[in-house]
Amino acid sequence: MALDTANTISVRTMNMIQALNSALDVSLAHDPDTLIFGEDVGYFGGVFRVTDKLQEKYGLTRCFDTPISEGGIIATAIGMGAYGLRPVVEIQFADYILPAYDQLVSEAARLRYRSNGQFWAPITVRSPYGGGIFGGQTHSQSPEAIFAHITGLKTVIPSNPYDAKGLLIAAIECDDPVIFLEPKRLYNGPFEGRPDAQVKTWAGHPMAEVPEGRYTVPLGKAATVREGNDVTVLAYGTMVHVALSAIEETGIDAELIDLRSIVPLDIDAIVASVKKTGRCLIVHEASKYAGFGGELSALVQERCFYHLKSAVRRVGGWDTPYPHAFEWDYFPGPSRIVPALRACLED
Amino acid sequence: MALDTANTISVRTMNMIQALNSALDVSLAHDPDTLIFGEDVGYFGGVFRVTDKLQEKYGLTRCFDTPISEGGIIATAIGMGAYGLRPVVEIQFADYILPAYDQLVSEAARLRYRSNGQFWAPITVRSPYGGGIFGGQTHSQSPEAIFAHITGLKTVIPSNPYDAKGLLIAAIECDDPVIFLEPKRLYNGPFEGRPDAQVKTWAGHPMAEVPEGRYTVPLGKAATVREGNDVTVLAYGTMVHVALSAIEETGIDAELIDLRSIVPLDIDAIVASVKKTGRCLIVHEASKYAGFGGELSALVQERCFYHLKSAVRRVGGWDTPYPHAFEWDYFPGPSRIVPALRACLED
Amino acid sequence: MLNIPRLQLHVPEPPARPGDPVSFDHIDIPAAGAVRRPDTAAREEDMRDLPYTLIRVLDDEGRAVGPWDPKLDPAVLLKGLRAMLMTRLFDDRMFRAHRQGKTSFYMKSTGEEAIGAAQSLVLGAGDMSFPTYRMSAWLMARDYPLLDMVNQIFSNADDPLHGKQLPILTSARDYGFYSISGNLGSRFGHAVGWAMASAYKGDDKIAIGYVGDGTTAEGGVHEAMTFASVYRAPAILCITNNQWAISSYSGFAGAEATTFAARAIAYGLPGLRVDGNDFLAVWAATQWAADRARTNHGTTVIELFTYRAEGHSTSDDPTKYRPADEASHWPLGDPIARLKQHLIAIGEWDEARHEALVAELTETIRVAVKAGEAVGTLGKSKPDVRHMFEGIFKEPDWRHIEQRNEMGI
Amino acid sequence: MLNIPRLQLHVPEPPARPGDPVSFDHIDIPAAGAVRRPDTAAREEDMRDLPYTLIRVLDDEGRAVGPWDPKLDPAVLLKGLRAMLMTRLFDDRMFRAHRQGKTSFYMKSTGEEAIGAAQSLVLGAGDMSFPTYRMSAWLMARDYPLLDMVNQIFSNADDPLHGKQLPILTSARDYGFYSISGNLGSRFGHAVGWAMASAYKGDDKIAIGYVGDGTTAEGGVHEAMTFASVYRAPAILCITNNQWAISSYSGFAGAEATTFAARAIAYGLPGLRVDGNDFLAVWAATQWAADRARTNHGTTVIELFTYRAEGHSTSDDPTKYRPADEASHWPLGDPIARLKQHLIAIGEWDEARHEALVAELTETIRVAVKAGEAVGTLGKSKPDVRHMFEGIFKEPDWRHIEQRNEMGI
Ligand SMILES: Cc1ncc(C[n+]2csc(CCOP(=O)(O)OP(=O)(O)O)c2C)c(N)n1
Ligand SMILES: Cc1ncc(C[n+]2csc(CCOP(=O)(O)OP(=O)(O)O)c2C)c(N)n1
Ligand SMILES: [Mg+2]
Ligand SMILES: [Mg+2]
Repeated sequence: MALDTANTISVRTMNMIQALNSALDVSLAHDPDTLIFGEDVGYFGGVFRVTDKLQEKYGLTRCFDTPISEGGIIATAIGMGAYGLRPVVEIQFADYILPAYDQLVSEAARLRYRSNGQFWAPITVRSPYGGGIFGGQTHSQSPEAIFAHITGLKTVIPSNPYDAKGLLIAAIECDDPVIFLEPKRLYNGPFEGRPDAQVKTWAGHPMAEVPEGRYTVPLGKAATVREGNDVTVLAYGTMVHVALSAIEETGIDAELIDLRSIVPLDIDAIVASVKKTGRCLIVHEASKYAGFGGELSALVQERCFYHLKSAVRRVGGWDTPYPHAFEWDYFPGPSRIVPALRACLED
Repeated sequence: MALDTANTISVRTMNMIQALNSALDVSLAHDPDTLIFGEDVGYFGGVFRVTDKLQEKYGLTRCFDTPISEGGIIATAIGMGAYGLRPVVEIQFADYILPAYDQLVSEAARLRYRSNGQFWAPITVRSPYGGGIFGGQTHSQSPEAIFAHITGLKTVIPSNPYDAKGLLIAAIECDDPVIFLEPKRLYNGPFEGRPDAQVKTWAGHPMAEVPEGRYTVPLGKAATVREGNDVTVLAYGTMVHVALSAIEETGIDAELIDLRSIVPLDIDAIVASVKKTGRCLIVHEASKYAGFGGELSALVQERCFYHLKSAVRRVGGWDTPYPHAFEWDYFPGPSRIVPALRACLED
Repeated sequence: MLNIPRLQLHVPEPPARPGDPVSFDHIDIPAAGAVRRPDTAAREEDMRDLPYTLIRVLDDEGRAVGPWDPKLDPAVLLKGLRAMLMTRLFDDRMFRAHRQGKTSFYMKSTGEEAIGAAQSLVLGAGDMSFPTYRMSAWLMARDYPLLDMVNQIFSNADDPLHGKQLPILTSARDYGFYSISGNLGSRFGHAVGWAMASAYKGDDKIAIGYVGDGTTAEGGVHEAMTFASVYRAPAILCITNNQWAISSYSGFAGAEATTFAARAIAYGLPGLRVDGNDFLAVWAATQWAADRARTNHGTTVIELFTYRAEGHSTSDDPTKYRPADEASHWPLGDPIARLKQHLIAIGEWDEARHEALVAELTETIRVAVKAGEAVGTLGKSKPDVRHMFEGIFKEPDWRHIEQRNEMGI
Repeated sequence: MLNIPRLQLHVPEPPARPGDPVSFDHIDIPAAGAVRRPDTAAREEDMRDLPYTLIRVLDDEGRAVGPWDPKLDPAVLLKGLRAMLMTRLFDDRMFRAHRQGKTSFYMKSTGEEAIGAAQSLVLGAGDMSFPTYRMSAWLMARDYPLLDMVNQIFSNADDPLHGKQLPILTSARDYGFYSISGNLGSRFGHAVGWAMASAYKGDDKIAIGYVGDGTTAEGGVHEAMTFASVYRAPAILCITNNQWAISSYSGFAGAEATTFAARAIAYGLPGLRVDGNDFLAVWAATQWAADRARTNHGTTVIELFTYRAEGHSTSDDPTKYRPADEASHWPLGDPIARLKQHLIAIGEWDEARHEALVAELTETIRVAVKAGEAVGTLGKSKPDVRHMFEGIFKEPDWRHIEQRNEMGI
């Protein structure tokens, strides 16, 4: 990670919302061509308050509301990007990104290629995603797989305030289109997938110590959250915390890797770890079938076949729509991860 | 497959376009609540002529043109489905299905679930897909992975005229929303992935002998195209023919399975075959990364780990947009499948 | 650069933010009774003035005036009043239930009750509405069982949707109430498709669809209006302009530039602009459009001009982005108070009866809530978890069976 | 059932199908010069008549008449004529090249050349067009190198887009020509975003976007027009109504019900309806809209009424769905013939000079095609295959590097 030391002397405890807000603040201050728009992000500061006070600080044209039109938001951002601006847009919930899917896939992802480099779309699309907040079918989904498959899009998913800020600044400064999925269940605190446990805040968490100034966390570098020798656990977003908690429950000496971005993927880190441990468990919140875990499983198996001591396993959401009342039955919490971890070792 | 013997006495050689046309003809004749619409499908009979003469035969309201609005086409079909009709719509190219992605995912796929069975969308969405016709970026793509991941959608991909007709009738009669992807490169003849070879027609191909009347091929049953003992090859659509040709080139005793539908997936057929052969190669035309091959690889590995003698391999399109002039460099033809097959056996 | 002022990006701003004085003087409100009522078979090109005015029937004294007066039987008016009041009281009770942790989420339709109530009574049992989440009054007017509603809101074991959907995102086929989607842009499209199906079958059913002012910006809304125009669908497409979309004022949907009813003109459809807080005006305009649709004259677009008197949902605090007293200045008043005033003016109602009705409905609600609480509230009771795996497809596939087995259920 | 006729589904049908007699009598064509020209700062509400008429400058004798006459220098007219002719001749040559197997695909703009030619000359070097595949005249008017065009069409080693895109789906940033998308619905949105960026920066550049009549039905078109209205983007949004979308006549986009220019009214934008085969009318309307945009008065919508004189593309045979002689009946004529007639009428041109120009351009094209053929035609030559892995991201990631290695390149 590249720290801009002059600006980062002061470090503050931030939750993920504050860290993301700080990333946006830093980016607006740093580059007059960066601007923010989306539904309710202006005066109000966003339904999750991530853009709080930015309109007040930078003025009406640098952080503003939009029509309720996700396709229009992305199309406009692409046009601005082609002009030379660096738009950062918010889609209120990742479930609502789908009306803009054509713009993201056929336009943002392909503009540089099809124009042979004459035009490109340096846009960042932030969107709260994932479940755990009783949001029901359309405020809970995890659509990362449908972006990962699209050549030309980068997809980033932070799991803590420090990474969130550094990755968001890196995404904004990146000249490629980036889908930036924010695990909404982590906004206010780490979540271990145990809904009955006491709610935690970020206070006291080492990754909540966030420099005030500009720094980046590079896209495509995974983080080893916990070193271990017996099994590699691959996760991102909320599931990093859930997996960690499950690992601790079992006492297994697992190595936990937080992918941080699924495109670009830190394939070297994954392969090195699985070659060391010989076992691998993949965890994501999205429905399992044709989810990103399939790709991870295939890559691990293709590259580490002779090192594998047991089958690569996946734990994911069930293959159902996100069911409001059955949130904790659907959610792949520790009660599903623990037996999978054990099974990896028992084989 | 269920043959309606009374109607199927006469069998005719059909190419895939004729077989699909016949399926639509049979369905319109059979059920007054079935109707067809889409861009240019009415008077003109579709840009690939799949709906040829149906307007003339059944009248203006049973097969008609639409505004150029894929989202509108699907939304309208869902509303009609909720009323009790069985709309069969055409999206002119699968690349142009993306503007309707939200309607398919958030609406068609979820209507039955979220209304607890009060409403459902018995719609069939036909769309020519895949490359091999020098169609460039937006007339060549294979988007099946982004449908396979969506709980509530079925995705069917025929590889020959007989299946095309029987599967399409089954899809139309199915009470769930079905994405029906037609490998456009197979419309007029089987294609072995050798663009320099002489163009073949369907004439003489056993699967081009198609009954005139109504019959169905059930969704979710794979077909074993070639039995073999040394390696299982999983494919669908165009790649069934390409894989077969590659297998023949190598002389390897491979078992080739045509999946026919990827949701529902014939997991039993896959597992039985891989347990027998101990090796598996997955072939699809879509870009490899986070493609449906990842899911297949993961499933095979999870369910056959102790039977695997070598790594499950994948051959797919490169992780680039579909590049017009480099079609045959991008396309996963025999020259890429043959070494992968050999590698499966060499390990 | 040319020798002219530089370009500037215009970003809309509402007339008032928290702390600012409130005024609705910029809004032009014609007198009740002033707008002409064309024949239901009139040609669109002869009605292009209507999107720019406001159809009103009730005047300031509560009298029904002008050509749009539907001259309703007082019994119908009372039915409407009852449905509106029930909605208002139920909303308040459920909002409290949310604060008490009994439900995950709730949305009120305060100030907009005339719309669902009147339209539910105008349309027939075979017709279908494609509602928003602010249309409970439709169900109230059709005597949807309150307990079913409570059970869904509490997501308890008796939730009629078996826990699959959020509270308030109801589905009630037998009451002409299509499944509400969480995604905003789809309702018009489904309504138009449904209406086209009725025409295809040669039936006589029509569809009525709804979007909010904010939602008009979605592409799907335009696509649906295009289909409605091209195929002359027997539909009514309503834009409920309550002037806010969460924190964004209607200028972000285009209201600075023109009216929402004017959208109709783009498609050659008639567009009516109606006082949405006037039960009689809503009734009359809807009936006009329904007659037109049923006689093969196609789709009418209706802008229902109203004001969202409360927050967007239980997750929202509107004083953060608009003056706290804005609602009280809204010149078109409270639809319930206005219908009540009319009923009193025509001698069919009085304060005492009104109070008695409030008491009766409050008690009905209390009983239903009690019964729902007895089944259980959020987290304390839930539908059988096996329902999670049902209704994905008509029949489950192996994944659902395996996963159910894995859960041991 | 009610005692009224049953509902019927209306499905549009064009006035004539193959074999039917052709008539354009249903089309109302006002006389040249008849339409008023408002001030460029006029309010939208004072211009709601314009979408229903047709701005024309050239009369039947080739004279320029009325308030929209742009009074252009003959040199400019000649430049326009040259660009239009070049487009026509080049299209014919490339169509033949397709039949000869030298390219995979081609699309002509026959009959629509006035649009690209006039607008390219009205707008400045810093402005940006967001074109369709029928806008080659824009490039011709700006002297885009013919050989580059040929090389892309032949997908050969010198293809300026390195083989990544179809023929005709060009991209030419330096010529104010944005990358053409295969997906129809996106162009307006990108144009509006680009224009908003210019306003955001306080620059003086404007954007001009295009969709066809058929494409107006896409949701993205509506979303873009909404954004254009809300933020007053300095843009011109053109709807090229050539009456056909492949085999579907414009009734399937709503033309039975109203004009495409009337879409503007929905957003409170001015809408001009223009004779698209009249170089002077296209020029004048575009200049009006450009002046309006550059002076912070926001977006204008222009319907360019024309006729697609040939098939949709090389994959299409229009005699399958419309009368073979329909084009010859089109009452607004051929834009090239009309401008030529005007130039002759004002004494700036004659048949001999015209013939000489045709000969000159034909030779220029011949030379360019020859040069392109020398590089190679489809399948005989192609760009270095390593380009396949470039420009996906700014920098390749490990997948692209591995895959290139796997190919051994
Ligand atoms: C596609 C989509 N985008 C965004 C949202 C989030 N959202 C829910 S309600 C709402 C505001 C809707 O405003 P309006 O249409 O005016 O209806 P109102 O709430 O005023 O009745 C928004 C933005 C959503 N549900 N769906
Ligand atoms: C999203 C999308 N849907 C469908 C198509 C296929 N298609 C290509 S051109 C065309 C017709 C367009 O008609 P129009 O907008 O009138 O333009 P014109 O060809 O007449 O210039 C269609 C349907 C496409 N390219 N993109
Ligand atoms: Mg609203
Ligand atoms: Mg057209």
